[in-house]
Amino acid sequence: MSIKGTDYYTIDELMAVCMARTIKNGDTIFNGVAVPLPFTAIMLAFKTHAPESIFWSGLLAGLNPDPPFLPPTSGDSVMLHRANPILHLHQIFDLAMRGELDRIFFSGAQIDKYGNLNNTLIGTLDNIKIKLPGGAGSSHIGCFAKNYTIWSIRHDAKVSSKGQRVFTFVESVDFVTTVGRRTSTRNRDELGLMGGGPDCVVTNLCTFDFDPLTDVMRLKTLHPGVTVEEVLENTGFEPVLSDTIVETPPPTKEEIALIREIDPMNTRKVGFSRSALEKRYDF
Amino acid sequence: MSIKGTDYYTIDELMAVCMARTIKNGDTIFNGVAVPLPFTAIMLAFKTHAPESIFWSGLLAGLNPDPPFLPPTSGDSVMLHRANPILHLHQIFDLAMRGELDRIFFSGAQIDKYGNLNNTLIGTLDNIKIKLPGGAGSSHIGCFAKNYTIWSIRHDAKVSSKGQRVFTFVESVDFVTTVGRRTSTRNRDELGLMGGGPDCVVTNLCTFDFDPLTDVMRLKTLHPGVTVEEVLENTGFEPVLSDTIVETPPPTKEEIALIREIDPMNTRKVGFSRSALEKRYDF
Amino acid sequence: MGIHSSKDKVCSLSKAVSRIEDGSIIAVGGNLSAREPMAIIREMIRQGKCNMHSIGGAHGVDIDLLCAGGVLRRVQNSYVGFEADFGLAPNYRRMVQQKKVIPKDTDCVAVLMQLRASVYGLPFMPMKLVTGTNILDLHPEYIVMTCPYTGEKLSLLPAVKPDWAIIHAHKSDPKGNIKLHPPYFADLLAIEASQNSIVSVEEIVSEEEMDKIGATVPYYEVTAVVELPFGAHPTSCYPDYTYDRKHLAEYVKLANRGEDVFRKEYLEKYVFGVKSHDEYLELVGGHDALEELTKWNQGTEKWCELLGRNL
Amino acid sequence: MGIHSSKDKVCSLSKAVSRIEDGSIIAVGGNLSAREPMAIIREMIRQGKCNMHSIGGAHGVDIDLLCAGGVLRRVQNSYVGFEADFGLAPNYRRMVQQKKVIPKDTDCVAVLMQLRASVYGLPFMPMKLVTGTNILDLHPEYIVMTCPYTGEKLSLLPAVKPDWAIIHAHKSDPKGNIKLHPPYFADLLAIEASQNSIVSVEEIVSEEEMDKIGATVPYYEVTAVVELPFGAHPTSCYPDYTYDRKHLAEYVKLANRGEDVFRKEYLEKYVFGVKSHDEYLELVGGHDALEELTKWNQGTEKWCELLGRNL
Repeated sequence: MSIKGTDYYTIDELMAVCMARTIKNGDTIFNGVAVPLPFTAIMLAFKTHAPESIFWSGLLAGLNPDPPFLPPTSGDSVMLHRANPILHLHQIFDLAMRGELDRIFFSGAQIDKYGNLNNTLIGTLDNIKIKLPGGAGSSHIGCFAKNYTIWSIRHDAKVSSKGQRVFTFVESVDFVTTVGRRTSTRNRDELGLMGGGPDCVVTNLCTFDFDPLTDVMRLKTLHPGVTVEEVLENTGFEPVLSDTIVETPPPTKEEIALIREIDPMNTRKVGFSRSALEKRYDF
Repeated sequence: MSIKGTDYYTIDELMAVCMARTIKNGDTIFNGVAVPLPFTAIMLAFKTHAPESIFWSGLLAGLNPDPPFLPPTSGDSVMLHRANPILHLHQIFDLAMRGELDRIFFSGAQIDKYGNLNNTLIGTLDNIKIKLPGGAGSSHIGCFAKNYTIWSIRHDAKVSSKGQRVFTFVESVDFVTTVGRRTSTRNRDELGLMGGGPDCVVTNLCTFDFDPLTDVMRLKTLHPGVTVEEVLENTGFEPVLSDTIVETPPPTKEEIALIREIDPMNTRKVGFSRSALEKRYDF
Repeated sequence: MGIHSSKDKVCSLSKAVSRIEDGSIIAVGGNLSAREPMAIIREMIRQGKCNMHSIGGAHGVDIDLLCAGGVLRRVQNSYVGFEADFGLAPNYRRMVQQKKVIPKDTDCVAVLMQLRASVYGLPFMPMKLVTGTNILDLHPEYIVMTCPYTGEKLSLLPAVKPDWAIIHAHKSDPKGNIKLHPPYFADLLAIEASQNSIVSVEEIVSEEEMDKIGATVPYYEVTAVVELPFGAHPTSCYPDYTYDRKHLAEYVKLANRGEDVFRKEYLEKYVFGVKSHDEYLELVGGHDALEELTKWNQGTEKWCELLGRNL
Repeated sequence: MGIHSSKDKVCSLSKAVSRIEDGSIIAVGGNLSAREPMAIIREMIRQGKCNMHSIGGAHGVDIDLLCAGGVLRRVQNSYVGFEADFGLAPNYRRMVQQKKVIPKDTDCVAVLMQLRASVYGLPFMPMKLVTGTNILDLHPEYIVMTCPYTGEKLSLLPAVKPDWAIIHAHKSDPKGNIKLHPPYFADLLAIEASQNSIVSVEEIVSEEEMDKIGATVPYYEVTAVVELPFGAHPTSCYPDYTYDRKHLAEYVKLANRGEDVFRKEYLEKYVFGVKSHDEYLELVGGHDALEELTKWNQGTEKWCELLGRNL
């Protein structure tokens, strides 16, 4: 099989592959708002190792769509292409409340060591410095879903106008929009939550799982060229270091070709820095 | 206007007219199972004094149908003719739970003086002599609906095989399927019920309303040729006698013509005795 | 509920029905005289299923026949009968009176709310207060709660999660996507609330065809589909065919003549006496008689004639 | 909810909007970039509506513009933004940070359950336990209950009954029967839960025509209908037209330049600067520009071009 133009891959594509691999065949999968990268991953899983998975086209609630391209807004009806039936949105939320949603993808403006996510505000409720858009359905579905995959394309530590380093991955979030593996005092069982919470994290630098003892993120694989030090520098907390940190298993050429077919408009690249996107990884 | 064949009317037609008159223009009206007579009444009201009423075609849940005939089973899709939209059945139940259902029609194998209805069983729970079909939605909707009209085509006192007189209108029912104006100990307010319960009764002999003080059925009008004594003989409790018992206001020729147009198959006549149907009332 | 992710749902009638365990809670689709899964029901009887518990709204010949066939032990329906037309449900009535079937009479709204609780993953649903009736004597599981917001009293109804929804529908594809035409009755809710669903259909169409017509129920809610044209007979399946009022009249007449007569003249003939659904269709008149039931849409006169024919 | 039995629902935009009282709870239809009732929203701003409280799911320019126009005091939505494409909602963000708008951030599931409570006539809905998040700090009205059946803990969410649902749909008839094409988002629920509903539509058709195409929402749930072709612009109204990504880009750019710039260059121009919806349509490009948005269905290439055009 000759696959044109697939002699390299880029960070968005590597992330999509890593995210796709968190899906098991037969999983029920939902993804809501602001979705190019997770949707690329879901479509990829569906077209490779997880053909019996079940997923809905975001808030449009079409079943197993096969869109010719991924739109810049997840509210666009191209996400209903070949979907059948088109459900009512509440049918998916009900399914999640029944404990039948296997996996969902969540990101966060802040992400703490336990996988708690903040998409609500920076600052405090009394003094909001940045009002973020909100968590959509992540606050409640995060309590119900069997597991969720955390993803972030901003695993970095920008320097603010005041000269401070501002992390996405922080010791603790300003506001818990979506609960992770535990709060500071109680784990999910103690909280009485139905779902299992986050079990894996895919960033632009690396992938984590969680240390079963402490529920803290555990560094598992490094993307090509990334060092442990680089991860630690860009992480506002001290992650657990796995005994065997390896390089992130590379994508296959077929996976990369599929990704480019799934998302010909490259909407999955939105939000990445130009320099990150310009870096080409060889197979 | 020349109206063919309408120089007389029969008991089923008189009852349909009386039942129709319990509907106010703009009322929301539902009627479920076993429905020829109430449906005749509802269609008649809609085509005469209550054109802005809202009603659903029974358990098929079509809005404001205009069927070319009334079928022998209320599950038949002729009841969806010209209905638009066809709703989900639960939308009507929800509306009733919101307190937005103005009127519904209920009958009973036994009916007591307070309007409690029995459609569940004759005998006791431990010793069921006759298992009746059940109340469909009447048990709960009877708690919620603003008001309901009781109707019965069996206002009589048949003599059983043991020589006992068996009443439809009884002192107290064997089993309360649908609660009336009150139980023996508490009225609806004391029970905490949302809806107002029955406010009128249409039978093959007469019409009742309810005495506001005692909540007991109060004889209001007598159908042509019926006497107070005949009503009392066929009623297993002592109804309140209104100060001014009058003859039931007759139907108009137009009403009768409409009824025959609404129900050309005469399904409304099912269940009446032959002798009752043969009796012709002049205008 | 229950996620049935397999994409091959097509099944034989006997194999599909063999999966239903004795003692199951079943939600039977359709309503009164309409779109009841009668072919599945006949197969359940043939396979000797027993001790089941039905939950549902206003039904007729389906529940009555399940009683006669010894399948049901508890009937938690809001209505079982033949309306004004043919009156009481003779087998249901007889078996309840003989204490062979336990009546758990319920209300249409209760069924709705109890199935909703299952759909929403909840142990119960609250409901505006119901009281003053003896239906509550049959349902000690209802609890009265004082609302912490308003102080008003509410009734709590526990979730009912059927093990099986048993449905007759118009079309499916091989994956199990289902096309259902209105009226839906409580079928969509029953499928969503049930752990498993068997759906018999008039026709299995290709996935491409289903994409064109648009499904009503997603395939992952469906355990098995069985192609059974006229599978609702003697009930209707509009717009395909109306109900067979003549057959129902015969049914009720035989049932009213007692258990033995009904067993010998109805069950032995129409249920045990046939090896397949096709044989049943031959027995009830075959092609010509069934074709006649499809002619309701030729006009009001024909429709009237079919529904009103002199019995 | 609310029964609107009148059979004459057709209304002018200004008259329909004049009925919405200041301080109302409003449920805005559509979602993110899709089928939001933008023409009604612009009229609400023109009429100086204020102090309102929105309840809903994931939205974008609709809520942001309502904030900028001074209409909203409380925003109980689960998301307000422009996703990865254009980022944060500038006016919403600014006004929240300036404490002019009170954020009552909620969750899509909470909205569903709280509207359901209203539809079912209940003071609250139970829900599987939600805890561990600061969303609960914003919602002290949630109560934890121990289930009397299972002993598990459940969250109770009080009913939210919007005073007005504000919806853009495809078609209505003069009675107010509404035809809505999927995706429905939460619109059907919003209409059922709200005391009143204003629905703007692409086209008012005859009752006969509506009978043919089949309504989605019964007329008695609708208070007023207003015919406003392209009434969702700059959001989409599939299958009629896609969204105007170029206009949204301009919107966000101006909004990011601060309150004064946005007022002067956007509000004064597109909202206060027009006397009618027709004038607005002229201003955003008139017939040719709008016609272009309808061409998404000419094929993937055209669709891509419309959505991806270089800004």
